[in-house]
Amino acid sequence: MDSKITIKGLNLFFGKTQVLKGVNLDVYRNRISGFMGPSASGKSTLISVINKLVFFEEAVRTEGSVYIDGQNILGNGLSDVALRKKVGTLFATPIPLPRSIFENIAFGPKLNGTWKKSDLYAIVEESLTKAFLWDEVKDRLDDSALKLSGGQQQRLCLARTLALKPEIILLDEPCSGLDPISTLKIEEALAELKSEHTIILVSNNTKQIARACDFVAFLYLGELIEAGTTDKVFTYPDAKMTEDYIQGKFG
Amino acid sequence: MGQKLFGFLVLASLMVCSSCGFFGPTSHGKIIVAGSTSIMPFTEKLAEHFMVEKPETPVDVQGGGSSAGIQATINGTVTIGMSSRGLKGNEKGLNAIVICYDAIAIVVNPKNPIVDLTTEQVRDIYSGKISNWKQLGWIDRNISAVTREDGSGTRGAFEDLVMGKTFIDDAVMVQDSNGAVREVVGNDPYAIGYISLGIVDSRVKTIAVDGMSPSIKTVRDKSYGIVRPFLYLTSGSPGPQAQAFISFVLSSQGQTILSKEGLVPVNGQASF
Amino acid sequence: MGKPHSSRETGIKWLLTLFALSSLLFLFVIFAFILAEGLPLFVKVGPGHIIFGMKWAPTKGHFGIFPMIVSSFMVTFGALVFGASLALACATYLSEYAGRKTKLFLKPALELLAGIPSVVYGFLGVVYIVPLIREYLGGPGFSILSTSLVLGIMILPTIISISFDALMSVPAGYREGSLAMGATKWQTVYRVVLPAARSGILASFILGMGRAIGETMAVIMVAGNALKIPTSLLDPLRTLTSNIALELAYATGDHRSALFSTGVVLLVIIMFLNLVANFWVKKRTAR
Amino acid sequence: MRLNPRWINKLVTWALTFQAVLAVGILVAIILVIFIKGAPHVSLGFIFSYPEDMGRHGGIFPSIVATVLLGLLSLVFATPLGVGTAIFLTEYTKESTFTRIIRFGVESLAGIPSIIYGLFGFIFFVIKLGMGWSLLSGTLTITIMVLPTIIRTSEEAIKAVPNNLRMVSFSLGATKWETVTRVVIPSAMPGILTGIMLSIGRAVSETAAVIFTMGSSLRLPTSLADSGRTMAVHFYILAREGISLEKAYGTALILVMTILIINFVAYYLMNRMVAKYS
Repeated sequence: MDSKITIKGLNLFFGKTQVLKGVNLDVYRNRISGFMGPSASGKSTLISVINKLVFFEEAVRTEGSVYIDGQNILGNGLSDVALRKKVGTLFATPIPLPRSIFENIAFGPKLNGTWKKSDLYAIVEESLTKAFLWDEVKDRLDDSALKLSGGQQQRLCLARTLALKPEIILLDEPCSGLDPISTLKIEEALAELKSEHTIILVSNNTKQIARACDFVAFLYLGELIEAGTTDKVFTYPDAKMTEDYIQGKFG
Repeated sequence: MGQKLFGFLVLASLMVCSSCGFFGPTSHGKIIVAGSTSIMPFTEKLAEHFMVEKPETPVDVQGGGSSAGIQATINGTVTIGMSSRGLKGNEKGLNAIVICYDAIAIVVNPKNPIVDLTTEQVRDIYSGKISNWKQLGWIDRNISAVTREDGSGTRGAFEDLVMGKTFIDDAVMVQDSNGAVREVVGNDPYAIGYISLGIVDSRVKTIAVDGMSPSIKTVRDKSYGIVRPFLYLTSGSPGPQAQAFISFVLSSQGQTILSKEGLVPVNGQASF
Repeated sequence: MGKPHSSRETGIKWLLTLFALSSLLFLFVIFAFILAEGLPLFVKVGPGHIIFGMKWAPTKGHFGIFPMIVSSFMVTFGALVFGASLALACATYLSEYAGRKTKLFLKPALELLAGIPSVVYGFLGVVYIVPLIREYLGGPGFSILSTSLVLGIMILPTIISISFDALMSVPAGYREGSLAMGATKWQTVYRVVLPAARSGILASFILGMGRAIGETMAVIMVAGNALKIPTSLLDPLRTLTSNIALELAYATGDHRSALFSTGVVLLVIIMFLNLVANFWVKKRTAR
Repeated sequence: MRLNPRWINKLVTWALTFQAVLAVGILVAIILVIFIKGAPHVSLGFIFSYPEDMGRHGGIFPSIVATVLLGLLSLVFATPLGVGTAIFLTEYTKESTFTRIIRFGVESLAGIPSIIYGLFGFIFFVIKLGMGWSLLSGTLTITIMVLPTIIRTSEEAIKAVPNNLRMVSFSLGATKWETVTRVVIPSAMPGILTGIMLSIGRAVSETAAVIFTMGSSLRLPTSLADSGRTMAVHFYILAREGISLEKAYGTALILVMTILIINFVAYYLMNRMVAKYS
């Protein structure tokens, strides 16, 4: 099994505070990898290094390297813009742009120079279908995206990400504000998407990780405590801390 | 949106560039007349009539005051300058044409019963020596004297012809045009002012000075003393368009327009 | 893909930096030209003779603008006396006593009124205020009183609108807390709401003051423009701004320079007021 | 003697009500006077015909054109400059000495009285650059004058755009400029528009800065080098020189209506934009 993303000796500082401490990790192609850990464990920060959005924060400094397909994204080779076309991100709360459903999804393709209405329509239909939203909104694509329910909005955001055909999809606690049915729909979508994408799911809901992920990494206070297949980590965790976390003793 | 912003910018810069060529005063055959605000309203009227006859020659009339008009003529920024005062020093090099004479009328509100003042009384009112109408035989009420602002041709002429070496008092109110003075005097029963005879109307009453009322007749026979010439100025001899306009002004048609406005016509050219 | 993007982005950033710098450039050019035209006369006749000179007769070599400086402050103060108290009372009433509908309607209405050209205020002053003063109080009517009234009315919308915003942004909890302790409505307003909105109210006064001291055409229309320092409320007066506008059209040589010197003094006064205002408001809000 | 607080409360309530009614009453009276006195003199003929005899007769068509041209042209210059500056200050820099200096410059420009702009425009554009009293001189002067208004309102509006919208845009591979033009500016548009409308309003109602830069020629301006007389200037001259009170009131009414229309258009556009997607 080959790895899509390889993280080597990654340290990250906000000013003088170290938030990630020597993280080494492989993320495998066409699998769903879960990052779990209590709050302030650094799991969200870790994915914001992969899409490089972390650099919009004040006074950020990194050491080490993150390779995607063998290219170090922390080096100078790849522009942020090109990287983010490869790496799609879904945020914790659904953030639709204040425009129509259609325009939300067409936003990315338009950036890439696709302006023809029929092309865009095809992309919109395909992305919405993959996000299990097409049937619900196909008759009102010109309505404001803000009129959708929370769960629909999050699937819209997923579709918006898919419209760019990213190789990697990062999901930062995408279901934290959603009801169980919406959560289930997202998980269903992910299961189908992994054949074409490499997916990282960040969550502090251990049950969701166990349900949805093939691999799992457990972080605590910026350190990677343990990583492996979901079966292995959930049945025979190496570290006592992982076991305590899974059993809900803290976090 | 980005495209729109840039569009704005391009449009803006295009306009700047395209207009750069149009700054010259004589561009597309336009005559610019500027200077004394006393002459300005009459010139506007003359220009209206002139442009009916020669629509291909637009006349742009501006104020600015006599001194500015003289200066602009010297600099060549206007085609014709207007001055309501005589020329001094190096200004005398300009070609000056008297288009008519104007009397400066002393005016009061129609409710004011006074009909006659001496030059000395007018001077005393403006120097602050006489400050109450009672001193002139009317009611016990302060006089609201109104003058023009420093630099105005009308004020210059008034100072020369009436005030002599005496300063106008600081308590005297100041307005910046003949019309504004007329407006104040027309509304205030206790006011006194001086304006061009040409713009006197029923809102104000002229006062005889030293027994003489200002009128075309008294100006012509020189019995009314507060009179000044209205001058058109050109730098060197006027160009064909300017000459056409000046000829129109001096023609009987132009002079009739001026005399209808209460000014005293002249005939022919005079030098200053 | 990466390169063309980044070079375009750099270009845009430079362009925007230039745009931002343009404001500074304009400020600099304005100062440079006003000073270049106005300062030589200060050197020539001495700043004391201009700033503290009592006689203005620029065609005869007198360039004193002290009476105008005094007059400018007098009418500005007068405008605040009329305008500020009335506006604050109005804003207080509207934010604390008036109903929701009135408030909703009010904001755009005030913005509209703030947009009425100042010459309209001046004209109505000439037509309605000046004759009344002349008839019932004496004098020519063109006076500090009429000017202050016109300016006071003119700055009403500005002050009401901004102090209204300040009062509305006081948290409702403050009022409820005070009322719950048995204070009357007025005690609540006077002891709690007004102090809490202090810096905003102050800012509105300063803005109103700026408008009043900078107003030109409306003042020319109602002030009478006499050169003497007024000694009674019914005396006419000339402000710094109206001095410039009255004579600029005619002025040449030293006379024009003197008008720019007037502009320099006006600029210095305005800058000083702005600095004080900024300092004061910031200090108050910081506390 | 101690007054009963309840009595004071009642008294003050009455006093405040009285003052509020007085203040609003004065302002309403101003509008009413202009409408009542102006309406009989306003007609289509008044709007579309040329003035005769210095404005004593005829209409104000050239003044309307001059006003519209001045308002729109100054926006053409001021909008990109102002919005660009606001974008620079909010999106392209962090707070630093540099931005503080620029903000100081903007604040200072905002505090300068219009007559100083008139003085400056007169000496710089009219005389030094030789543009004469012209539409261009007036436009450039007004551009500088309204710039701070546009910068400040745009900056407020841009700052109010939630940061996560920017993050979404970046995460979808947009560059900074794409994010600004496709996400930030559309979201901030209602605020930016308010600033623009305020600026047109200022250009339309300004007198002091316009009269010394654009002159007061009554002819219809047909090029940027032409002088022109805006409605506010025309009103000022009509009223001040007592040329015609009727025409003055008529002009004042058109002027106030113009400002009213600008306000309404601004509110309409703003509401439409806000209503569309929320």
